Amino acid sequence: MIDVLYFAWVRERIGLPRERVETRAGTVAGLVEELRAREDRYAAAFADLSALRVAVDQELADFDAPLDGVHEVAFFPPMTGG
Amino acid sequence: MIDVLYFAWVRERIGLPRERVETRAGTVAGLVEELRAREDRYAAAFADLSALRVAVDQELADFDAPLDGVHEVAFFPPMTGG
Amino acid sequence: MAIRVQAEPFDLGAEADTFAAAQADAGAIVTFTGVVRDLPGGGLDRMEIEHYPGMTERALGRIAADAMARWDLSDTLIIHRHGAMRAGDLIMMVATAARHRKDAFEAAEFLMDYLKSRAPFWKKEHGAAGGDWVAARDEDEDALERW
Amino acid sequence: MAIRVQAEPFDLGAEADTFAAAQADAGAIVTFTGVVRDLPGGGLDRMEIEHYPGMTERALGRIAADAMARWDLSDTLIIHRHGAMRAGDLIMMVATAARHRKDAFEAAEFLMDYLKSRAPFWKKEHGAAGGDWVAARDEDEDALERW
Repeated sequence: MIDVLYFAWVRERIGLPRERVETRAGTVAGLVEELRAREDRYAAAFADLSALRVAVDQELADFDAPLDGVHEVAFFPPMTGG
Repeated sequence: MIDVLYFAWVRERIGLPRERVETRAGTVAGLVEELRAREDRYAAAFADLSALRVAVDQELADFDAPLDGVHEVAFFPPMTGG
Repeated sequence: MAIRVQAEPFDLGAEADTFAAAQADAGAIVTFTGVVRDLPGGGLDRMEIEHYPGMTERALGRIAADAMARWDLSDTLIIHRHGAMRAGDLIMMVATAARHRKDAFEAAEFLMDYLKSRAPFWKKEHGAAGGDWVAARDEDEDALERW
Repeated sequence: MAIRVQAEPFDLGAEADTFAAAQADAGAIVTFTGVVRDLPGGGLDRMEIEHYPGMTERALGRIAADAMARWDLSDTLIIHRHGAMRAGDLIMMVATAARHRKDAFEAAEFLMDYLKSRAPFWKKEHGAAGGDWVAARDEDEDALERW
């Protein structure tokens, strides 16, 4: 089980800020495929990965990052702080 | 007659902050030659022109600047504000 | 080195004074303050800043530590707000203290460049036509390349 | 655009707050503050700053006007003290306000680079061994070349 978090418009499209996900995926990209297959709102949120960023256990990561031993994965658009 | 001003160690070496000078010099460099010839303290202050800066009527200038119509000439070391 | 992520407003003058007073051997202090701008033509009802609690503090802590390692700094400060703000409100500030001004300036710019593109904050502008997530600017991403 | 040359101390926090509050459409505010550093190993009795009344204001006014012409700024502030100061005292500050941070940062660095080498101030440090005029640093002159 992994905690999956969504921020900004990813959160709005999917309709929730976080959820517990049972996954067999080996990488973030595999997790994205599983989520996309769930419902249209997930497919819409993950339609263009180039518009998304991912953090694995609160560190920025790539979509090919492994999920082995990972507790938390977060998806969000490019940051706009400051 | 020109007002000649001295700042920082130039003022200390010459021993006064300003004076009225009657000059026939056509340029700042000519004025420096006249001052050097006056006394040792002037010669000491103007020994190394590369260590000095000059302002003509409160604008930074070169030593070959003309004195025509000039009211005020100032000599000082490189600035160290900020 | 202090990092604060908070919903509450902060007082620029008081923060600047406190930061400056704590520096023993710094000759140069630089501050940067980000202010909520109105929409073009006006009409900003509010800006909302979302963040990722936990990751935000880690990311800012690492950015500040990187700056301390890279420049000869005596101190750094980062304050960033989240939640709802109005035009003219202060969003965030950074401060740097160093013996020489070059270090203080460069480190402050470095902090801002990384904070803009590597700390998990997202801005949403609410106007008469509804809410819009602020898009990341290419030049903010490009700004990282100089470091 | 304000220029102040004064013997009196100034209040960094109050100045920063007043400057920031006056900006209507600025998203970015940068301040630089110069602080009197002690001598290496301590022992600074006082620093005295001499200046050239009249020329000082002209030089600072021109430097500020150049910055306003060169960057997209909404405002600038320069305060510089003269007279006697002690270690830890604030010597001077500049502030810039702009829509974007790049303009605010660059303009503040430009103001400092020119103020250091083109405004008629001279520092003298008084310690146990007497007074020494601070020598200009080559790197301060070199810093002008980037603009």
